Amino acid sequence: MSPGADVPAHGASPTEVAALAGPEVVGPERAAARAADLAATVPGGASVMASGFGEPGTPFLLLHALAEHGGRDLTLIKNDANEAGVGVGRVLDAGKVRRLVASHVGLNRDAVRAWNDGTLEIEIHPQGILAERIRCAAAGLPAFLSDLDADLLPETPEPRESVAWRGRSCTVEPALHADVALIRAHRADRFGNLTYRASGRNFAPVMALAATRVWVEVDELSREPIPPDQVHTPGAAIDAVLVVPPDFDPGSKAARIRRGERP
Amino acid sequence: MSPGADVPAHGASPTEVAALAGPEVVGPERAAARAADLAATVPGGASVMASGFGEPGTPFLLLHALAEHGGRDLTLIKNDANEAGVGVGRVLDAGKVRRLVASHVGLNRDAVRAWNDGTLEIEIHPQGILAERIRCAAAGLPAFLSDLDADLLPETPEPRESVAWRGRSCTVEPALHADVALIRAHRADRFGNLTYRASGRNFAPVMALAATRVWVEVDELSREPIPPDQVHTPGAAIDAVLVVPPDFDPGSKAARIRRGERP
Amino acid sequence: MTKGAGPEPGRGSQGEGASHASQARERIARRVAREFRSGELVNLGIGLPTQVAMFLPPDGSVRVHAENGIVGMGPAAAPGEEDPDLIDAGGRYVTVLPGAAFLDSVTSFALARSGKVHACVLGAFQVGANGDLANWRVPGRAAPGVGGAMELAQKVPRVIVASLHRDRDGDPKLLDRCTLPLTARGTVTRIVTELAVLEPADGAFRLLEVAPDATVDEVRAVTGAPLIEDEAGPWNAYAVADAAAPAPPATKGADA
Amino acid sequence: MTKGAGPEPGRGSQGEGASHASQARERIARRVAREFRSGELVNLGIGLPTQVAMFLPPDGSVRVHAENGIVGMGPAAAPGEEDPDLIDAGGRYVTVLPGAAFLDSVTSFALARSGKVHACVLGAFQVGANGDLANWRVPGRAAPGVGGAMELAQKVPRVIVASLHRDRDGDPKLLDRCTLPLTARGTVTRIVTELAVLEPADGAFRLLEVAPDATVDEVRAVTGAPLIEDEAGPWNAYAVADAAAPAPPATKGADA
Repeated sequence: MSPGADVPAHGASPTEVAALAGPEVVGPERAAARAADLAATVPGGASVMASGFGEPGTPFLLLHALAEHGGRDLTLIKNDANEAGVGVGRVLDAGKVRRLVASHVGLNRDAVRAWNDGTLEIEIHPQGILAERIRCAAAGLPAFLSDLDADLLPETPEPRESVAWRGRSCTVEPALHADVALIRAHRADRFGNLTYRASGRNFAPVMALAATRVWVEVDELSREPIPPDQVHTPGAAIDAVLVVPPDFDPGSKAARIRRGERP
Repeated sequence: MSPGADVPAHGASPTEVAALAGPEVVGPERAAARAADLAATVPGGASVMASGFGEPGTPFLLLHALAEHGGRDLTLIKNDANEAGVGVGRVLDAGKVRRLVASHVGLNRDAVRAWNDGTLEIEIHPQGILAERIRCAAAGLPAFLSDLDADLLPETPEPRESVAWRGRSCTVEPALHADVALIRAHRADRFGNLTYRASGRNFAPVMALAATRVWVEVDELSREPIPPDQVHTPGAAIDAVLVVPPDFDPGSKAARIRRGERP
Repeated sequence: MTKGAGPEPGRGSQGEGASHASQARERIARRVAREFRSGELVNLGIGLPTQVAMFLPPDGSVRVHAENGIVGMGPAAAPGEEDPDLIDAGGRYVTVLPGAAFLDSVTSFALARSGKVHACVLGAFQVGANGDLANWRVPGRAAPGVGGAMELAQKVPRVIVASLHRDRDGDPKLLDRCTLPLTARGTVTRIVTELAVLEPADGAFRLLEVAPDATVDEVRAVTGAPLIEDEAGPWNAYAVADAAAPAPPATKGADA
Repeated sequence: MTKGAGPEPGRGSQGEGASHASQARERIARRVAREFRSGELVNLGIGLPTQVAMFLPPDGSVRVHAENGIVGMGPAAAPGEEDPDLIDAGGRYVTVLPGAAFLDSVTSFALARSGKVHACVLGAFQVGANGDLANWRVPGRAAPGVGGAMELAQKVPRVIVASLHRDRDGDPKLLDRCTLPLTARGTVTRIVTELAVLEPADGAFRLLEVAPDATVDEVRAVTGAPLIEDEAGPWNAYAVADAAAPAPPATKGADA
């Protein structure tokens, strides 16, 4: 066949196959209820990672369900703390987070205050190191070496480990795995294959492979399978797909933009 | 704007911008000559990595130019040795390779023979470790830890390094960088953004970020920029794009298929 | 079938034993195909393990992973239908099923190492009763390299060996301890041969199933380690999939 | 302009000094924009460095990298044109230029750490004459985290500081040694303030350019380390780009 064409799929109809091989797929009318049920299975003390850099890529539906129905004493891993009261902020407000692992929380005044008050433990990593630690878990590797200046790194609750290697001092950065990953994608097909949009991609592709259970919320469900060359995250990693109801309003700037208001 | 739409580009015309910001782009009529010129700049003793798993993704035009015009005593890094006389096989036949770094060379009888005769040094790594070592260079990190059983790993010319970490023995797998990367992609735009096709993707995305100079050969040049969500490798990493002439025949099975013959 | 043991996986077969070996392999492939549940992702090694794909459920519910960057691989491409960019890890021209995804090599091995590939099927030179596997190198012979075998054999949760019961010299492949260089230590979870289904059990092989035309005595005679026989059942007794898999989804593509 | 030093980058300005500070910042942004050649990939930090984008060549020939996964970022989105999925690292709604690519976070930092991002522009609390940079934490104040600053400041080949010459208390930011916690040691390659362009030179700052309305004496008076003055030239003398950059490509998007 022509090497320029899309690779055609062989055999059975996509819908039949997906029903057997794909993840649970929940439409917009049942998504909120199912998010609540899923969140209720997150036990106290669990580790949860959430995608997103600021708002884009943040799984608001799943985070708000976690705030309401999840266990307590969570270790929550997300690049930032969103803003006060939304996303990660909502989970913090619900008092369910023992430790937040992030690179920067400056846009959430509540998080900064709780940190300074000592009511919230925050573990800060340089952003690229945080991303690589999650990727390291995604790749099934134990750790990587970083040559960022060990003397300058933010202090962490557990001291960092160093090794001398080839004449330089490196920190050993261990894989960061979670019990559950909450992911936001733009589009899913019934096989759980995902694509992201614009700067909403950020941490999702690595988190999708770095957790025991992986739930994704999406803007759209594609009837047809996503062309295999265009898949950003393979559905093999995904346990549940929830289609976000169009009227879901987490109080985000994105929701305001979608309503035609100023962000 | 609607979050479902492709992200539209702002401002100037793509062609004008690409001419200033993009890599060198060479059409099919000049590609072979330019490949020869580029290969002639590869000095003796250089390290060169080439994409491909078997034939798909192998940059035959660039490898054959390297065989003819490149320096000697090369360290050549590729998953496999292709088959005798084509691709990597051509460079081996030209006597330009001091060491081949690969995961498997069984399909190239000449490579196996030269290895057994002691005329070719071959360094074997498990395939995923080889890929991760290249990625480690792409990520600008010094090394990673592997928990593959150190006692079982293929012997390497330089002994592997081990560290004890958290009660287990890990090997330290250093970043694998090269002076030049030769990449095959399916499509490029004038900014050097790339997409791969089917199983031709394999090692190319990591190699494209792991070398000082990166040259890519493609089936097609896209007049329009590749939509930014669909780019597999950003053009910022690419130094030159060569469009492979449709009649170029490296003696590959792919060329026979394209001619309608049996592979 | 138990007499002239066939060649090793991937070597092709010759002469009189060919049809016996070919039948043996088909039996093994059919039985291995019943080790998987719907929705599981399975890596199939080169050679005999590749044949397992032909006997997976035609509905595509068991997903096949190829280390060179495919999730959702389908049967071999029909002659004349080959796509030059689409091969499996053994170099065969293949197809993809609906819902497939192409990956780069690091992501492909990320799936394999992080547990997202649920099981792999590998050939074997030898298997130890301690779960050790030797399948990549024979001292004194040209060693073409290890490819992806170590990651798969060491890191995938279920490692299923698909192999003839004896090697080309008629010697047992299932031994107290492997004598050849190892690919992985203690990771084999199940072994399917033309005679039996077994699992390593701490210095012995637990016999789970005996093939229809074989006896426990026959299996014992060609196995190089003690057998634990008290849980043995008939063929398919321990199969995970409910029903034997029918013919491949599209015969035109299944030219293997 | 040299009297009431403006606020630190990213804090906004108030009262009488506002227009001075605003002019100072624009001068800095315009001058920094001339540090880059066509085809280079440049990361712009939060605050004042963000303004540099407005003065890059309108032909898009200098590519902007945003750590949250953009290569080829364009100006800010016009009001009413915001895309909720498209922000820069500072949270502004932005646009992309032709030829842009979106990346995940690990690939974005891979570019930054492996030398594919040629230069970065960062704000500063303090810069040492040894090239040290302090820009992320002040002991005793709420520290919001380091974000991507350490990777950028430590690993990108050219680190350009864009900052007012003095802090909000009127104290010099350019010092023998930084007293605040460091972001990077010895990596700053150039400093652009409203008064001067300088580079760290082993315990002193080499003065490269003096602003049109400033004198060497003025610069010396507000710099907390020795100056090397014998290579000083007029404003833009050491600019890499041939011509001052004209207005931004599309004014409707440049609401910053």
